[in-house]
This record gives sequence, structure tokens and C-alpha cells, in this order.
Amino acid sequence: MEMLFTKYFEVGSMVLFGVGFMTLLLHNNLIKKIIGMNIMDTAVFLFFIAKGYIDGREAPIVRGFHKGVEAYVNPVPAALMLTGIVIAVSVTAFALALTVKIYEKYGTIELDEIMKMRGD
Amino acid sequence: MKNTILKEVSKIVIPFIQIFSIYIIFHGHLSPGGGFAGGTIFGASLILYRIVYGKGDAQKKISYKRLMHLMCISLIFYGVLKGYGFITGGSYIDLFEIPLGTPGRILSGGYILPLNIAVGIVVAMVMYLFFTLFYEGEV
Amino acid sequence: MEIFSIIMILFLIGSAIAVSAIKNLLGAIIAFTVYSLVMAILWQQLNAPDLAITEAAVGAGITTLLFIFTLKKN
Amino acid sequence: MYIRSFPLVAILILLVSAFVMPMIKKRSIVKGLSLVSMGISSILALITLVYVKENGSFIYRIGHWDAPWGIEFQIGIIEAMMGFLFTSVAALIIWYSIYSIHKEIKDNRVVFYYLLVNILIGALLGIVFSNDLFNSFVFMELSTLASCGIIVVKDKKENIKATLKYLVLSTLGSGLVLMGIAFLYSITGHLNMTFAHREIVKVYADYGQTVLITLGLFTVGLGVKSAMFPLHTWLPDAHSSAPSSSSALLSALVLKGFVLLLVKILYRVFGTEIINQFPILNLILISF
Repeated sequence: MEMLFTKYFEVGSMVLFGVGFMTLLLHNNLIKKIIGMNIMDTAVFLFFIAKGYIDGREAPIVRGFHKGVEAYVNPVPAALMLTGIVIAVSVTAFALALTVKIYEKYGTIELDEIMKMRGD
Repeated sequence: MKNTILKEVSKIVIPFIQIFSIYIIFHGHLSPGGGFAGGTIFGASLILYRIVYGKGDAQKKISYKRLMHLMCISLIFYGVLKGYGFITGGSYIDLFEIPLGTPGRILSGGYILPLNIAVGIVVAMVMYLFFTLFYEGEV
Repeated sequence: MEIFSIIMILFLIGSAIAVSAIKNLLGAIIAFTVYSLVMAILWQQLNAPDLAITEAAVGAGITTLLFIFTLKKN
Repeated sequence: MYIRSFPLVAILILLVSAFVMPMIKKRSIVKGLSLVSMGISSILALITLVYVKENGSFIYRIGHWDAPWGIEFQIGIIEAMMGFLFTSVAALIIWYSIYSIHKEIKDNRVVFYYLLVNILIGALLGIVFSNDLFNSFVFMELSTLASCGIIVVKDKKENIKATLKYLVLSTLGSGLVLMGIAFLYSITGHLNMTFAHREIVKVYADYGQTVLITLGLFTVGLGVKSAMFPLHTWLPDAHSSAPSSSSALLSALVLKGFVLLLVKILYRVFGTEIINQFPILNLILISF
């Protein structure tokens, strides 16, 4: 129970993951769905980065001379999450392009109205 | 957009944005930055040019054909160079090892710098492509 | 430092809930921009400066631009 | 010795030849290039299959770093077999689509169709061969985007609706898979499947709840992507409205890539010892 108050980054990222998941799943508006997807992804990135962070160490950049492995935080999650951001941006752009197409063809971006229409 | 103040200010600002993005791309392998972040900023400068000067002027600078060719050539260059590195590393052929690089010297990173430049070009072009496709429907 | 991070996380959760709650779509997009900027600050706090640069350029810049142009088309 | 790098060369040929296509003007050359690159990679996969059958499975490191730091491919008999199957089936489908594609999509999109098909098969080969969790995730997203692209290329009304359904549900699934990878990384500290297995066998008694949640996240996330029984709602629309050649690609190859990834994660990362403690196989195979 006390981990709720000491590991606040992880707890916060879990709450954000829930909020993003619910926004992606339950909202009818497509733009809000896409924003929810972005929130969900960044919450997972925050979880990863918080796992790589070690208190009292500096960023993994060598300034002047190398201070040994013990002086820096774990650089692997940062490198992975950079790839994750690229993926999130490309999926977002693709989904927004589909949203524009949907509006051109159906005249609305509310998903429940679109699903009621027959596609013909 | 016919606004003299915007045009004059952006004439001064755009080169500085581009120089900053090139700084970020060139420092990517030794300090924070890299091809993706720098390329995004370079794409932002192209987007600013497009918004201020309109479609005609921007198409003279970057036509659709030139954009596609730049993107594809950078991607092929990236694939071939990275594949060469992968295959020599995986097959234990020690033709040319990547040097580890010393902080503060830009050229000491082996071929990570050309790879970063290729990534920067691709990302800048893709950001510009996204923007034009969303803004006016054509490049 | 710790207090600052906690306040930023609370701000983050607040803006995420605001995205879900605000009816106006432009308001939701602006709340998402705030979310991205606060996230960039938080990553600087967690010693990942390259991610902070990328998030500030991508999340707060390009993504917001794409969202707003999509909204303009509708 | 050079045969060991053939799986990587097959992926590289597909991905590099995909980006040569937009620079070529004539459509027939693009079609021929796609068919030739797929044929070359299927021959490479066949040679790999013969090699693996004689010499046993091997591990191939990508780049200059060994396993816990770098990415690696692990090619056993099933990976080699699936690689040959994927490339040869894709080559046959492309051969068919050369004669039928102009009836279904507009003329100026043919180039992008073949670009997306090449990227899709390259990404699927990446999923099959890779021994690294995050690398598999990247290839997974790449193949999802490419398969959305080959559905929407027809540009009809119901087509866009089906693609949107597919995209929303599969981003949900990939978010869950990424969360599962995050949990697994925070328990074991490794992303490589072999090393993660070695660590998780030691510690799973202390982290019973977390291992259960991780298993659930992977199963639901990959289940959405591979259209397992209760999670299959996107599939009928997407597969029936796509052009016929991409429908063949989707139902023959894409889903099987994700099923193979789920099998690899369940058996290679967690191992039979851990799976038997949870009723996860009963849930997937519906056997009580």
C-alpha cells in the first residue's frame, strides 16, 4: 500500500493509461478517440522511462570525460521510447487522414452514427 | 497570405530555425538530439514557409517529384548503409568497425552521422508532406 | 524536486481527464497540447533530454497542427 | 557462413526495393520489380530452410553487439519454415494480382499498392525471425499500418469504415502489448526473449500477480490483432471489403504472423512451466 505514495511515477502512468484507454474505447467522436490513443501511448512511455530512472544519477550524456557506469541512468528505455514516439506519430497521422476521408464520404465523425449508416 | 510583417519576419526567422535543426541533427550521435528531432524542426521551418508564402512559391522550391525523390534516395541510402553494417557485424567480418566516438568531436562517430542526416531528410520531407496533404489536399 | 514532479503528474492527470470531459473539440485539442508540454517537462525531470526535445517538437507541435487542420476540414 | 545472414538479406531486399518503386514511372516495371524481389527472398528463405534442417537452429546477431545489448534473430525450424511459406505464398499472390489489380483500384495507386505489399511482407518476416520483444513490437506496428493501407487503397465508402474499425481496435491491441512489454521489462530487465526467459523462471514465484497480468495483456492484445474468437469483430468487414489480392494476403499471412508471435511469447519467454500454472491455454484453445 505504501508503494502508492513512493512510486508516484508508476501510479500516475497507470492512471493515465486507464484514462486514455477509456477515452479510446468509450468516446464516440473520432478525434477524441485519437487523442485517447495518444494519451495511452505516452502513459506507457512514462512507465518505461520511470523504470529506467535511478535517483541521484545524471542523464546519460558524457560531458568532458566518462564517469563510469554508476554515474548515469539507464539509457535503454529512452532509446526505445524514441522509436515509440515515431510510431505513435505515424499512426496518429494515418488515423487523422482516415478521419478526413470519413467526413468526406459520410458527413459526420461520430462513430455511432457512422456505424448505423449502410455503406453503399 | 498577404501580410508584409509576416513575410519580413519569417525571412529572418526561417534561416535560424533551419540552422538550429541542422545543429540538432549533427549532434545526434554524441549528445541529445538526432535525426528525428532535428528533422521535425526542419519540417516545421518548411511548413512556416508554406503558410506565409503560399502554395506557388513553395512549389517552386519543393515540388512533389523532388520531395519524393529526396525521400526515396535517403531511405535507400539508409537501408543499404545500415544493411552493410548489420551484415558485416553479424557475419563476424571485421571490414570496418564503427568507432565509439569521442564527445565534442562531430566527425568521430563513424557512419552514424550520414545515417542521421538521411533520417533528418526523410523526417523533414514526411512532416511537410503530412502538412500539405492535410492543409490543401495536394503537395 | 519531488514535490514539483508530483504537482506535474497531478496536472497531467487533470489535463487528461479534461480531454475526456470537454465537449468542445478545439478545447480538447488544446488540453492535449498542454498534456504534451507537461509530459516534456516531466521527461526532462527524469533525465531523458532527447525525449523531451522530441516530445516538445512532435507532441506539442506537429500533432497539434495536424489535429487542428483535421478539425478545420470538418 | 554467409547463409546465416540470408534471413536479414531477405528482409533488406524487400524493404529497399519497396522504396525504389516510387521513382519508376512505368507500372509494368514496378509490378515486375515487386515479383522479382519477392521471388529472390523466397529463394533465400528456402536455402535457409535447407541449412537449418541440416545444421539445426542458430542465432544471428544484428550489428556489432552480442545478445543482451544488441538485437538478434533466432532461426529454428519453425521460423525458417514460416519464412519460406510467407515469401512463397506472397510471391504467388503478387503474380495473381499483376493481372487483376487494375480492375479494382485506381491507376495512380498501383505503385503505392506494391510498395505497401513489399513493406508488409518485410515486416511480417521481421516478426517471424526476431528474438527481441521491442523489435517485434516495431515490426508489428509497421505491418498493421501497411495492412490498413492495402485495405483502404480501394477508396470505397464501406472500405474506409472497415479500415477505421481495424485501425482503432488494433491500436488498442498494440497499446496493451506495449504495456505487457513494459511489465516484462520491469520484472526481468531484459528485452531479449532468451534472457527474459532465463530471468523470469528464477523470479516468477515472487511476482505471481504481475506475471498473470502480463500474460493477460499479451493474450488480449495479440488476440485482437490475430482475430481470436471473442475479439474478431473487425475481421469480416475488413477482409470482405478489401481488394481480392490484399484479402488473400490479409487472411493468409498477416493473422498467422501475430499468432506465431503469441506462440513465441508464450513458449519462449514464459515457458511451459509458467503457462501450466495459469489457465491461459484453456482460454485460448477453449478446452476445459
